Amino acid sequence: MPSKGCRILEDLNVIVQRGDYLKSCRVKAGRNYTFGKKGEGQFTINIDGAIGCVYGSSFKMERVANRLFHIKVLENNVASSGIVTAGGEDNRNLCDDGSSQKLTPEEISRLKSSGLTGKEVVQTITENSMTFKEKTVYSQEKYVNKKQKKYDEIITIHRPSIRLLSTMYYLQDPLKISNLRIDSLSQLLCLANVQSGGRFVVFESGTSGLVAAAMLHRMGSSGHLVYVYHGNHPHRDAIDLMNFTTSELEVLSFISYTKLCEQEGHSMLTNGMERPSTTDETGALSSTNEMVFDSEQPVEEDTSLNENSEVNEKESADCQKPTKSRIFVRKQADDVLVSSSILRDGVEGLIVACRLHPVNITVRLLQFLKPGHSFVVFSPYKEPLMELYFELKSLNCTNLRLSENWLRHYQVLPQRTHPEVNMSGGGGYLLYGIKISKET
Amino acid sequence: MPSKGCRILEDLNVIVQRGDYLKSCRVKAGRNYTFGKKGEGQFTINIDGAIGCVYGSSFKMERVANRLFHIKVLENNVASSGIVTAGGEDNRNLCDDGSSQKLTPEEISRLKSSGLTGKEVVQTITENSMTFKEKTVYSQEKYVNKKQKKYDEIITIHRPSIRLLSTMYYLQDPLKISNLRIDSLSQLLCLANVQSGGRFVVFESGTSGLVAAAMLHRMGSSGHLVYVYHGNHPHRDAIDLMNFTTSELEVLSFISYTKLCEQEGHSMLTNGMERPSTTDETGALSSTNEMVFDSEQPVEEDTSLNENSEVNEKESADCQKPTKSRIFVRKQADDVLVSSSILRDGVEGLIVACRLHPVNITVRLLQFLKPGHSFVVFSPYKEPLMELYFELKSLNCTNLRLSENWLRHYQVLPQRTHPEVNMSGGGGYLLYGIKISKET
Amino acid sequence: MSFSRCKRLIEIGDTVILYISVTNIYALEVKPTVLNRHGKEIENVFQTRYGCLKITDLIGKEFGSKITLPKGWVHVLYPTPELWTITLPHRTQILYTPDIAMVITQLEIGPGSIVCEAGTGSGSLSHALLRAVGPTGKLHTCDFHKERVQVALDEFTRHGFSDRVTVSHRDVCVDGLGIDGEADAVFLDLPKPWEALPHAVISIKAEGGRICSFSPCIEQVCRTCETMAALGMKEITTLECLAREFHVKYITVPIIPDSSDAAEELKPDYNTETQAKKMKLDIKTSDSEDTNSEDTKVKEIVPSTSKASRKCSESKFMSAISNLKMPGHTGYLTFATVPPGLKRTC
Amino acid sequence: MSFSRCKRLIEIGDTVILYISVTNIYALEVKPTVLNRHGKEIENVFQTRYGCLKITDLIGKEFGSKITLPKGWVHVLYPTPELWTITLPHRTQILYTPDIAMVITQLEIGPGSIVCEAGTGSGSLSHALLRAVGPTGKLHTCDFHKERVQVALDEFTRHGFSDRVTVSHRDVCVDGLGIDGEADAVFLDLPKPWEALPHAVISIKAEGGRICSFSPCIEQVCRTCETMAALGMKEITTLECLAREFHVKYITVPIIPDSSDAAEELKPDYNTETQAKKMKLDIKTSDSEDTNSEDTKVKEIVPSTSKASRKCSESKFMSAISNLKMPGHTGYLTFATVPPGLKRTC
Repeated sequence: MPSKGCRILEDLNVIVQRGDYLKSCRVKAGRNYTFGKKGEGQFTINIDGAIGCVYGSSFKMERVANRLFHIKVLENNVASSGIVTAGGEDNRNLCDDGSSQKLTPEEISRLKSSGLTGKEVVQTITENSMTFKEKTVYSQEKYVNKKQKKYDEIITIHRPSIRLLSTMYYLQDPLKISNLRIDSLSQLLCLANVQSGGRFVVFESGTSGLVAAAMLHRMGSSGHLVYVYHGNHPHRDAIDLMNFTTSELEVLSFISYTKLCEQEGHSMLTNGMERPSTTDETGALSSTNEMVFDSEQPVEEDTSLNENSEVNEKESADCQKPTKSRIFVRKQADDVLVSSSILRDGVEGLIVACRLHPVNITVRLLQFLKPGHSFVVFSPYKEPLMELYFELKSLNCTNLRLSENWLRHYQVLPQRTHPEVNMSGGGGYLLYGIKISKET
Repeated sequence: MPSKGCRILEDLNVIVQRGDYLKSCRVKAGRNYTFGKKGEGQFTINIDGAIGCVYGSSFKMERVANRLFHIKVLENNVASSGIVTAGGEDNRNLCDDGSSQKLTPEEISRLKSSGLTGKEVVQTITENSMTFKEKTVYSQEKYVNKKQKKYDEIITIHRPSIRLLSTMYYLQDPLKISNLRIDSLSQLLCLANVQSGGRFVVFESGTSGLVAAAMLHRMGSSGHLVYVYHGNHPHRDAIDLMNFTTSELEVLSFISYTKLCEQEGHSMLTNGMERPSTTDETGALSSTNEMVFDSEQPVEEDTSLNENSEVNEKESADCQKPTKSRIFVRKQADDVLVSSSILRDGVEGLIVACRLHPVNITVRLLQFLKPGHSFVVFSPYKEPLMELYFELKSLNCTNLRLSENWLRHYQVLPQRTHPEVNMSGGGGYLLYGIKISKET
Repeated sequence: MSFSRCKRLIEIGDTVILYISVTNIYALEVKPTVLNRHGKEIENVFQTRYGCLKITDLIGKEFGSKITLPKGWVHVLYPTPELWTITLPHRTQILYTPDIAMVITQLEIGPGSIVCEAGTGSGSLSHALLRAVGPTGKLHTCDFHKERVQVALDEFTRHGFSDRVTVSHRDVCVDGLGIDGEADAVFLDLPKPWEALPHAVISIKAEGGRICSFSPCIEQVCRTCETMAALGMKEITTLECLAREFHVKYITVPIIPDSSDAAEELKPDYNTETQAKKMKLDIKTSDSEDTNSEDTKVKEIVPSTSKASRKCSESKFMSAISNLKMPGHTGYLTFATVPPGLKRTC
Repeated sequence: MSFSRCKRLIEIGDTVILYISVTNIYALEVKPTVLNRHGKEIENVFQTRYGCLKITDLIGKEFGSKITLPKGWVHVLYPTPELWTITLPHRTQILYTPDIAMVITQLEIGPGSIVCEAGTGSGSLSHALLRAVGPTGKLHTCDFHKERVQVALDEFTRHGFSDRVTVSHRDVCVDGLGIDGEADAVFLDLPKPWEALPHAVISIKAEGGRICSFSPCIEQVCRTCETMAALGMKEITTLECLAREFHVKYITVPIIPDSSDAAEELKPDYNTETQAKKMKLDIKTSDSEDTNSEDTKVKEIVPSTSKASRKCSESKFMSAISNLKMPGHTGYLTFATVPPGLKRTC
């Protein structure tokens, strides 16, 4: 990866990780951020202590008020050991009748607000568990890990990456990204042969801009990516979180699907292989679309998806909503011109990722793909892709394949290795193939 | 399991196992049986040596002619070790250009026909492999196991069981049993609450009678099972292979789906809950159906499926096709009467397993199921079950669930444990639920 | 009450299954009164989201019938080991139906079989084993946890299985299974199954039998397989069974217009937020779905072709959607055959 | 020829993909002549089931075009790392696209990245890594097998990647990766990855980076994870990726008649044998399916509603049928983060 500067600085987006929990935020000195699910899992931190630190650093949360923490960089992370001692041989004498914990829920709650560290809280809880000492070492460790995770006071601040964003969205709500799990996303990119210097087109909707963001990342600052969107404006949440530079964003141009259909009528896009021009109007490019690509005016509507997340940032008085600042490299009208020109000359890869019915979209965009090159379509449902399969069979396509992925995570611990007890049952479906020339 | 006699005797069916290969046969003294796929995997044995031995005994194959073996009971089976010696550290010096085996395929073939034991053949082959000694111990063992399996001269003779029959059919050709894999079969039996003393109905087609056989096994000699079949005769291959006693078979009665529909018109089957009688004919029960249930006349047509297996028994001159002897406990007309009577009084479980469209069959048979009880439908395709799902939703059914199984086998070896490299991608789909009373 | 004998009407003492929704299913014992926390006998009432159910109201009702409650209705079903498995009180981790079904087939259990089980746990597998061995068979189940042994025995008795079960309190790794050369099959669900394997062999009939060990961790499996091979067992196989459940529903996805004049149809409220919410209904498992709303839904899902053809902007299709969260692992099942005449050492 | 730069027409020296059918895909180098086994230069001809293809006939053809052969036709496609993966000459076990795709995302590789790979093997993953690092990045790949190193280097050069690759012959467990504090990511596919892990840490930049280890056996994974944790790596995750491919087709299943008078329609030839054979066509993967017949099949599968309504005895539907035999395991992928400033010890 190009070394863009490896320090956490103001106005950059970062990913905050605490245990399994991931959340993005934009660094602003003096600001407090609320993380976690509403209720006792929620916490507010001031991340001033991270400014200037290297990405990937871990920090200890230090309580400064009831639920407000400051963070202090950790030199060496400490493993969570020292609580598990000699346990019972097995659980034969264990009688789990719900009364084994001497502390009441209220007492535990008070304990957590008392300023003790996570480790101390866990220690107190286990000391008060009558059954803890009778549990097997195995059960004890399981118990401690569960508790410790809950009260863990270490956070790590990461540079946003497609890996982290993809994981974050899927954990927060798979529907934010139409079930596009990291394995499906990864295959989209490979199967469409996305690379630096290439020319690509993506149709993306309902996936928070994650596909375009991932394509941009794989392209560096070289090549062309046309993002065809549906509705009033493109979804670009993930693009904005990636801290792309202007030169990286110059690769990207937007065009709405409606405009694309119009343009095609205007013959601007026909590249000789497809139907000839029949109309003559070419002007008034930016008149029908409401969207204003202007770096001074953040597109507020687009943040709506993000605001739906589990975190209710308004609840915490001292936590303000960070204003987004987006980089727009050209005006909308110019974007349409750039996009049209790239499509007219043909692209080397096509990706469609949406919950919308993919048949007409794919068939239309396929005309811009150069023969011999690959396309990939993602859908959270199998049935529309089956329909598309038959549609494409009768067009000029070859090596058509429909697939689904299994992704299984493992717990790897000494003598306790097994697949995770829960797995994701739905990561979406892929239909991919290669365009071939029309008969000559 | 009831101890039916634990010795291999004439006129009983047995399952012969050699490595992963399974094949059923009927024991006849003096007869030779050809097993294995055509070509070099094929072998002919005389199993007289097994008569009187305990089921589950292993035997050594002893060559008496070119491809004919006699078998001799083994007191203690020998593990296949002694070939793997000190190997290369890794495969860095291994150059696999296809020329590493000094023996020509012809020589190897001659070797195998020379009367050497499997172990000796493997030994000779490995000695002549220039790369064998340079392989890692891991690769060596893999190689030896592969070779040894191929030339292994040990067979085991088992009592037929649903486990072995199910595995055998699926290995021979999953289509013999419409992809009904052992996990799906097992769930059919559990989900329909099949048990001794119960009253059940099964519609089965294209699954070699495996479902009815499995139900009979779970019922012992107590209860009633109505087997509704489609076409000229029921598929009962698996039933015949299970060596059921007459008392076990008395539980079972057959009726054709066509006859069932007729009977229903004749009001014989309506049990009060369903449409009232409208016609009056009740006679001529056995006139319309060609099938003759007669213990003297084996139903030859039904064996056709079995004859399609990989083994071409006619090829081998000294191997005669064993004549099947079937037990028929009553005449066809009586079977229809018994079946009608059982259905009229209601059953406590319903299973439908076929590749046919399941909607009309299931809806029709559901009327015989007592309210509060379970039904399960198996299909190799998901789509007909989705249709059935909606159909049943609008009828009196609850707790409807559609599911599919994953079945994964593991290689468990010291330091070399992993899931098998290939797995079955299709074990079929199950739709199950519970019938509830009509509104009163 | 017996799980194994069918009857039409509910009586006092029966165990019945109360079906409220796909994720709300309960097993109830039909007892007119219960003791409250002060030890006083009070009327037995079960609270549901549709209001109270007086247990006495169930008496005389048909299995499979609908019970009307103040704010809706529920169904009362016949108990089966499978429904018991999803409703039983968890005293331990339990086995579920895909594994249970496989165990019974692989162990070749049928009426008359003699089976040993260690440990009893919450009795989830035990019920299926008891059904399988039938009235002529026997299940010898044991657990090292004394309290669980008593609770299990009471449960089996209430469920009508007392004729075919023994429950004993023992540590099989030390004391063995208490059965010598009698069993057709042995099932082990123990932290260290390899310690119990020599005892398992002793319990098996001289003519041979089948053994299964269930373990969640692969290290346990490795050690088990090694011991099985060392003891001379055959056909050693390890496998994993996972059931993937689908939600069957009609899905509607928008077809975006291709003609440029259709662009005006894009209303500003047709935004991603409503789309995402709509989708949530589609993809997410409808955990809160209940019998009552299920019935009303059936009416909704009839394809309205007229609407679809009018707007020409959506596609409706049947889909079987897999649960987003599905079981990823229960345990590994290892099966083996004890061949006839295997030398028994312990 | 370059995998990374697009062109329209085929020239001498290009690597092209010849698509004959779903299971018959080949990578060819466009060379007019080859040496025969006697060292004599002869015309380069590729044999297909549709007859001979003279390689010189490809020159000047467009990528994506159809090449007519005596008995049919084939397609000539642009090479991608994914097509290379399914056509390359196997010198070792290789990684396939589902794993490769996951590795690249999880290692966060993009243009400009510096990546180490051990071992090179057959170069399946290498091609995808070379595409990902782009012209501004670098792949340092090494293998302990001397011959493979040379073959791989030749291949990378022919494929236009010589600007961004180094291939070296070394045993990384002993000699390390030969890179010190420069790499963004390290990929290990070694029998004993734990021995190479301390070297991997040394090769990673001071500001941190990502590591992946691929192992087929769980015991290797256990030891790797243990070593990773001991070395202070973070975010240690083990996962498994499996792709399940479907055959999409129209399936016809019989609907058996319900009315008794329809019974006469049952002709004696409508027996199980023909039924089983018909089904074989449906369920079995059509491995022998080729481009030519695929096209003709499209015409067959148009639903013939007239026929269906006439006999009322079959149901036709679209189905996606999973291959009966699918990959059950490739290997476990273990990922970890080397945090910034991690102490390097070796």
